[in-house]
Amino acid sequence: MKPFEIVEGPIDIQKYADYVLHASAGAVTIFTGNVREWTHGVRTLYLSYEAYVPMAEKKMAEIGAEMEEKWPGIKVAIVHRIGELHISDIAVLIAVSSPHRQAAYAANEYAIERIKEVVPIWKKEIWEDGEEWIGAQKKYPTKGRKLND
Amino acid sequence: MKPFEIVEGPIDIQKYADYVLHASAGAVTIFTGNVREWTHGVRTLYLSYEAYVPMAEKKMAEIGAEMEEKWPGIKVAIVHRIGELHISDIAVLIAVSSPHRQAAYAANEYAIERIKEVVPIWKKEIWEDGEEWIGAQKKYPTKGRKLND
Amino acid sequence: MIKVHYFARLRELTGKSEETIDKDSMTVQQLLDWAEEKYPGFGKDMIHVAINEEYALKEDTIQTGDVCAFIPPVSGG
Amino acid sequence: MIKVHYFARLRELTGKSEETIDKDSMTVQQLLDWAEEKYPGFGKDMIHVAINEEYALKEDTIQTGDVCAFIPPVSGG
Repeated sequence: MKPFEIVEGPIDIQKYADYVLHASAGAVTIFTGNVREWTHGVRTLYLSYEAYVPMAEKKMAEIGAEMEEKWPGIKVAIVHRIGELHISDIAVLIAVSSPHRQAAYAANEYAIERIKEVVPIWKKEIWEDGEEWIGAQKKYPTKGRKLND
Repeated sequence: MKPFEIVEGPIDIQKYADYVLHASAGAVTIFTGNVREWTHGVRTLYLSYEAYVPMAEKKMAEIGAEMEEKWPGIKVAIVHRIGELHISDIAVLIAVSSPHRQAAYAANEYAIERIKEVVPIWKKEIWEDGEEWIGAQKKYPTKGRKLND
Repeated sequence: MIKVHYFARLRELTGKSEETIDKDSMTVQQLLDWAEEKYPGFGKDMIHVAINEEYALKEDTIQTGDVCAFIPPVSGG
Repeated sequence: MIKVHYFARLRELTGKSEETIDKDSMTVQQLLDWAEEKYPGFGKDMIHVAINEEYALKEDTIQTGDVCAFIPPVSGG
């Protein structure tokens, strides 16, 4: 594994928890973003994620570096899955270890916000009656929902 | 497994992640409190945790109920290990699923604060040169450190 | 008969995990005073008492058959 | 020669993942104008351009050999 990676298969939580854990870590926070079936009354059948893989991994590593600068002593792993994902599959996982718990929570939440801003990954939602690429642009206001908003 | 439990063996992260996940969950946060080797320059050899088991499980379930009231739609599991724990072992795990990520983070952090306040569990730190029960009382100011402070 | 549990530092101080007190009724404050007198260094001012697994106030009454526990400052997590 | 990548909605709109533009140099703005003209509905106002895997400004210059990518609003996570 790489600490900042795009993968095409299922994400194993334990693998990333093990990676960030070390003898000086007193706290580990793990966030997973999972495919949700119902969003505002609309049923998702599945999602399809696409990435500009080398740039996405580079941007995730940059986010990790930002985090380690803001919260010294933490250790970070970020992984995002692409391809076709079904209900409850993990799309993204962020693992952070820290000597103390406050930094582990704060850094983890910072990571998901930054991922949603700068990492070149795109999600297409497939519903029973259609599909659409999700993004922040004004053209998609009626169905422009996000996975973990 | 029970969603609010005291255990005597290793804590398996995946088991609790699986428990809280369901089709309406878009986010899962997992916190683990791990045994840290160094705290303010003092080396911990191992920890020994003791609990008033039935009351501890009851109090953890009450914390879960408080959380579900404050953040409707979340699902919670809390587990604490007792006995002799060594460096990097998980002492406590909190898993929270939620439709949206903000509640998953906030509820998880709320849980660990409440656990440290009300759940009848005690930690003894064993160092190279001694040992002591850790608690908030004034009698232990010089060595009164906490695992994840 | 009132049953009491000792944990952590108190278990080590008293040398026991539990014992039974031959009383029909007493307040929490009386229970704490009893323990402080029997076990010097008990530190009753920092200790809570649980009656039947629920935190109690110092003025609450313990009845025969109740199960009590001395709860020194907790340090889980 | 400048290489460009298309992703997500733009990949479906253009019907391709990448193509090569036979130019030695152009600005990011010129690249966006070129794409909008070639692919109606491209939506250049909402799209960022990356040059060699780094976000670029509209006035930045793209040189021959650079690898570019059109980055529509991201929706990872």
